[in-house]
Amino acid sequence: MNKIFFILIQLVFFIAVAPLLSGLISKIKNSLRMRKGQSILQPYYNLAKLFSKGEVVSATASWVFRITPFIVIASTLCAASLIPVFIFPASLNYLGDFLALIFILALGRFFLALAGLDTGSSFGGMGSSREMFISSLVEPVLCLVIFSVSLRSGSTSLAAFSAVGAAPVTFIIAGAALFLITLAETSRIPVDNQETHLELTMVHEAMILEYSGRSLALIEMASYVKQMIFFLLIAQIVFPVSLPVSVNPLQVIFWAIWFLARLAIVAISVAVVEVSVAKMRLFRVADFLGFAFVLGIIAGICAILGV
Amino acid sequence: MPIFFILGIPFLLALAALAIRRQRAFGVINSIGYLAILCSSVFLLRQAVFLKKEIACFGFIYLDALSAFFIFVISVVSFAAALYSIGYIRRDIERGAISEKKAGIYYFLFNLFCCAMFFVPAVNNLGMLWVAIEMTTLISAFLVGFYNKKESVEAAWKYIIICSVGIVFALLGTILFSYAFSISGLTKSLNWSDMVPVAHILDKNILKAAFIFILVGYGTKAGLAPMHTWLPDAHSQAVAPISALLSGVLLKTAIYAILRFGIIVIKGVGFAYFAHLMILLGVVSLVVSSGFILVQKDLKRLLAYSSIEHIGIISIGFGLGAPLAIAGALFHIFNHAVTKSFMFFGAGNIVGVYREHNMNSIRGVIKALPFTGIMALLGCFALTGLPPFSIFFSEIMIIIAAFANGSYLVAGLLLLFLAVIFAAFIHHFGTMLFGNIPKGMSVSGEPLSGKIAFLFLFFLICVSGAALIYAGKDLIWVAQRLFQS
Amino acid sequence: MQVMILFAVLVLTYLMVIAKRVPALIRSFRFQSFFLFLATLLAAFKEKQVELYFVSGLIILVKVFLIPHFLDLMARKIKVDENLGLLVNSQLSLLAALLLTYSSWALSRNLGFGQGPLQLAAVSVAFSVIFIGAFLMISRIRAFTQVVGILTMENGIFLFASAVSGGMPFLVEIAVFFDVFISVIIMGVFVYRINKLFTHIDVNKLSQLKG
Amino acid sequence: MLNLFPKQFFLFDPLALFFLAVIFIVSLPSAIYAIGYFSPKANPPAAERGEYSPGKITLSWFLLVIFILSMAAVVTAANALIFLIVWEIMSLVSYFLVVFDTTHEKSIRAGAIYIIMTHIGTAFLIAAFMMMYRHAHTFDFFALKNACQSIPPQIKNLIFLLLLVGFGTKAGIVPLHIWLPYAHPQAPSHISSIMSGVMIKTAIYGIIRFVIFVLGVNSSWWGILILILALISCLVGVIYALMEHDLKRLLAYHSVENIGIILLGVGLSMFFISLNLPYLAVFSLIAGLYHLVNHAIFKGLLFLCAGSVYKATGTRDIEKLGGLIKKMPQTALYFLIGAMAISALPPLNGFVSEWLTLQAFFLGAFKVTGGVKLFLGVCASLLALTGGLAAACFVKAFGITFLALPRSNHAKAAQEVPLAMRAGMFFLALLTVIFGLSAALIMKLLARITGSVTGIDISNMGFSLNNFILQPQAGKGIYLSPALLALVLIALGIAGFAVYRLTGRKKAVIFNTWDCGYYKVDARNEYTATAFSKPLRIAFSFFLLPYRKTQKIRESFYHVKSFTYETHTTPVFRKYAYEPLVGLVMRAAKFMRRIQPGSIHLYLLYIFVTVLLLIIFMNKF
Repeated sequence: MNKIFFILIQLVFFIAVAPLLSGLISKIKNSLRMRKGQSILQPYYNLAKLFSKGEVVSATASWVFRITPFIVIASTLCAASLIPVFIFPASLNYLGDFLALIFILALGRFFLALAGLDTGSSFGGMGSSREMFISSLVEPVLCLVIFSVSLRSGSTSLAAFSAVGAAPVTFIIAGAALFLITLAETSRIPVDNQETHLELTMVHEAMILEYSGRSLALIEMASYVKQMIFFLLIAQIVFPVSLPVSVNPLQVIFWAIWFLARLAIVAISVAVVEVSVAKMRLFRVADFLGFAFVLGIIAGICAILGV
Repeated sequence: MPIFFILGIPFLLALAALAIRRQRAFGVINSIGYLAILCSSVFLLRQAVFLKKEIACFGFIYLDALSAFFIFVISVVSFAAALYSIGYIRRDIERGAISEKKAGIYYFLFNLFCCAMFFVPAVNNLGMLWVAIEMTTLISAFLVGFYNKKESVEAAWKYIIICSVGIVFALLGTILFSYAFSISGLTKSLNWSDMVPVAHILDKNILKAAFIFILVGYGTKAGLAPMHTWLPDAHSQAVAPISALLSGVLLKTAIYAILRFGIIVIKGVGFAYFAHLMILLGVVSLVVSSGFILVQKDLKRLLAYSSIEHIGIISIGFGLGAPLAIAGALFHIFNHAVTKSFMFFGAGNIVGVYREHNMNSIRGVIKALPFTGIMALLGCFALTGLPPFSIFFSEIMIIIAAFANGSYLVAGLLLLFLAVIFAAFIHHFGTMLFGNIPKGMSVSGEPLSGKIAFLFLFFLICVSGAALIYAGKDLIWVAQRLFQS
Repeated sequence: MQVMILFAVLVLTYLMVIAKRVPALIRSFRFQSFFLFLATLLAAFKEKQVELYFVSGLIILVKVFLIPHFLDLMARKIKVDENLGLLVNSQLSLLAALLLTYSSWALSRNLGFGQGPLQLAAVSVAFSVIFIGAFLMISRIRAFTQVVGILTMENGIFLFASAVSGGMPFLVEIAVFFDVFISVIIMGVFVYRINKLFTHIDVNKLSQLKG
Repeated sequence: MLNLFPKQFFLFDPLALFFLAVIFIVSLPSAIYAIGYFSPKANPPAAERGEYSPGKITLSWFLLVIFILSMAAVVTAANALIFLIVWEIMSLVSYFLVVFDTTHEKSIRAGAIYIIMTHIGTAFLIAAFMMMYRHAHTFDFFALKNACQSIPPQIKNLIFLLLLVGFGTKAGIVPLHIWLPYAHPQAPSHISSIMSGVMIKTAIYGIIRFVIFVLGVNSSWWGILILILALISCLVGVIYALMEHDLKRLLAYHSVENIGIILLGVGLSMFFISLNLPYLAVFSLIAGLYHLVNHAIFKGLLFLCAGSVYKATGTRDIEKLGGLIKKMPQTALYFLIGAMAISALPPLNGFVSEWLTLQAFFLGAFKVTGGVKLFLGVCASLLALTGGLAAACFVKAFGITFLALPRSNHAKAAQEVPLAMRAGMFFLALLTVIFGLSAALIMKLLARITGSVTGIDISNMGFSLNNFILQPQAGKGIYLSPALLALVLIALGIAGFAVYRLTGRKKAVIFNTWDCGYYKVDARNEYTATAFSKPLRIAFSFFLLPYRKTQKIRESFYHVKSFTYETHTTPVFRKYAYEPLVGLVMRAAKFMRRIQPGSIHLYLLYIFVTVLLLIIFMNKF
């Protein structure tokens, strides 16, 4: 029974911390641009506002549009429950392993794209077409990252690869490849722009254009959680630390601080990249992800060489 | 003795054909006559093959298992042709293509032609064999040129000239055989039964030269590749039942003649010589016929070229020499005779209704002639060797034998060209049978007798595959006896 | 004596090759058959077989009188002009005939035919008559020459049969003669039909049936 | 000497029974579906379709029964000759079914291409069987199996290549897949569902039976060759499917892709057998077989749904459809379930088998040494790419066909299909879910089947922890439990719904889609399939070689009346491989026609020359 209790804690932790990350990134971006910008807690305010607002649903939409928010939040939280954060020694990994994680996230994205098409507006169609294009090119890179990372431990389970000793070069390159994918998946600048509603640039935003009120809140929450999942994976790969064995308080506190510090580092690096890079043309994204694919292969080669 | 019925009845029917005026009644009598011939040939087959008894009388007639088998094949196809020609000739008369008197002449020539063909496997003397084959050529020349149109006269002329030249070379070969006989100091007689036991002491060189003349001579009659040029013209211009007889059986009588001489040569010179020649000519005719079938425009010429292809397969079968291959070739002779005449009857119906030989302007046969359309489709699959039908079994036997004695090249070529020809047939028949009826055409049926002929042959096509399991051992016995005896 | 006959047959065959008009062709065929009759007579005399006399009688009856007369009758009935229409002009065809004679001599020599020089000569003349008959059919336009060509080839075969191996069994000889006569009549019927339908008997114009 | 007469006609070993089960799983619902498909009330007057006369319907039932029986006979044949005969009968009957509505010119051409390609494939099979017969002198499988050990290696390689080409034409592996997108869509829908679902699997049965069981794998390049071909099939199949607008052709291309995935499993197991890693060989063959049965189910379901769409609207072109989910809710639901399964989304069966295949790649990579590790890793990533592209393709297919507003009055006039058709679809949709959730049980069953085929003893190999959790490698901590996954997803979904329900009081307001404020949104400005697949067309333009033509039709110099935009992709294989080959053959045949010009002199010359040549070269023979 305590396993389920731990999972609930983990989900609550994810829901609580995820918006903070987005707030942190936008804060850093604005400060780099010498502007005051919105406060770190702005995402929380947005969510609160959305939850209280009324909802407008398009006439042409079918039940797919109505059900999508719940499927998206469910799949993202399920993916989150797989990540080994709080649960010692093994997370709820009877559910699936790192490979299954890809497919679970794909479920959410599939329904989001359908919802985009369902409203009948060209923005939704444009968004889902671009989203599926980018995500289909992301999956092979993700697969290569898993391959190179799990080669040493000999198993693709999420808990395993964190427990094994350092293989600096492989993990650095795999982390870099995963970083590029994160930019694509969480609609960061080089691939997609979160803030604007300009139809030329938006990908993720275009799909959820028709959503409003509480459904929009759920979907926003899901995207924050997904972003946190990816940040956690990068952190775990680049700064591998094995889960604390003993339960004495001092070590737990040190582990917690180091855990949040890694997250912050990744968030800062994402913010820095967002500020310093201009948005790419959509068809250049194929080459961008091609570069990530090559990085993945190099990571694979390093893993095979055991370096 | 059944042999008298087989040789006598066509002769009597020929005379009756001139006497009886009303053509419809004669058609039925004709079919009953040939049914009698069919029964007696079955009885003869039982006697010669199953009871393994040779029949020789008057020193003139000599029947062993091989000739009984060929007589049986000839009687099956001629019975079907007789049945089919009742309806076909009646429709020609209604359409005014031929007069009532001309129908009488048709039946007269039909019976003479069959009588001559029955003589070929029956005679013992190789000289008389030549005369019988010469007679078939002369009679069938009139049947090819029956319609007195420009094309049919041209086809008849080419037929008679090329076949006469071929047969002259065959006569030279026969003379060389008797010459080889005479210089080896034996009593000069062209009887096959006397020549076989003595074959090994004949002069090797003369036997080789003689067999080449025989092969080219009777090969022209059989339609083997370089000498096949008369075949498409003759078969496409002849009357439908006659082209069925020509394609189905006349080519086989020439193959029979080649086999008779082949046995002597194998005894005299050894098997390799006979094998290489037969396989060479077989493969050449396979290659040539597949080329023509691919780009063919005329329906009947397409079927004629497919006869050349099947004759090529048969000669490859005999060339391979293993008992399985020879049994396959013999079985293929029967299958091809039955399937090819089945297809020519179909072609006759289609050309009769559409008045058009060119396949590009024949469309929607299944809608216009439902019965013939379905039969033609199944026949097309039977002809190209798809399993439920019998040609597949004989071709498989030949292919197994080819692989078993290691001649991969021949087997590979065989498979390749069978596939090419299958593709061509599907393309031609697919465009022809399916699609909508052309404007101004109405759905029309076929005469009842025609339908009986179709069903009789279709029954044979389907059943003979299964019958192989029952009669397989006897066929193998005939094959083994053929080249070892 | 036999050499003389063989030489005459060969010369007559060359005459046929250079013939330009139909009557000349038929006349030289008639003489060639006559010499064939002499050769069979000589063979009958040497082999002392009664049937051979009867066969030579048949030859003179059928091949020297009946068939040429039938051909003349037909030539007159078909009012087409007389010349044969040579695809290969006569000098070249003569050269070809000589070449064919040499090749048949070479052929029969290395095939090991004939015990003595006389028989070798007989075999090579027979073969050359056959090959020249075939050449005649290939290189002339009129349908007539094709009929005469076939008859010449059969003459060659009979020459071979009688001069070398003393002829075939009697019954077969009769039947073959009967067949030759029938085929000539039938070819005649067809030539007449072609003339009626096509108003010419040029065989190279008969080429609608292609492919 | 002549023991052609088969001692044993049929054998029922586990592999045969498994394929029998697959055949009947798909044929049963298709037969139920056929009842509705042919009933007159199935086609409302608006939809123009060849109506079927009663004679034709009985003919179709007759052909359907023979088709199923022949497939059943193929998988249970015990003798190579019987296998060959029944194999050809199956192709012949399926030809009749493809050419079923004989007036459509397209179906005649499709049928012709289909039967010709299959026949060429069978020619290769005949060659392979005969070479085996040469060494074994018998056609029975078991006798062949023992005799094949003594066959010299290079002959074995040749036999393997012949078998691969023979079965490859029937399975639709890429260079030989030309006929599949033509033939499957032309048949009536329940037939194309059986053909796509089951008939191409008989070719996989052939490869497993003849290469793994009879011939025995002993050189490792066989497995690698199949892996490479399978990968190419996956990628080419899914890329062409993305560019396709005809619903049934789209599904046919996906059959090519999924055959590739199945062959990945089979190829891997052959590779591991040659490296004698028994555990991995059994595991990857299980993955292959599992995907085989899953694909049979969801491809059958998708074709039945495509058939209902065709029946209801009269057209298969998704550019003309749209908004069908409101008119045909149940068909839309079943199509959605099929689409989720084929795009490997979690709780359903497609996900489980694709996950197993990926696991097989990874576990293989961990065990194997050197460069092959990287090869297997890259293969896994390309398989993931295929999965991603398949998801994109089915978002397009489902979204454009069923969602938003109907784009043509055909689509407007659509109405739900009769009960029989829905029952067929429901049965298969139910199976899709069941096969997904009960993965562990099926793993045990498949383990026994693969054990019997590969001859590896599987007693000590545990593939599933208990009835719910899959455990590919004991002790490595790799688990997957589809049932648990479904449970967690549903729980979280309900939690999300509860939060949604509690926080807000006002009900949702229905209003038309945001139209930038000034014009009415209608079907014309919905996204079209061509537009949807444009980014991928650009990304893969090196292979698709897209053709694009835009034209402005001007009323006057200043006013543009209308704008035409035309694009299509070049069919690479047909244009650069098949058409030149056929052209060559036809030119050779035309050249050969010249030997029959009609002049009798030439014909006589042929005879004369043949005699001379034969005489001169007499001693050579």
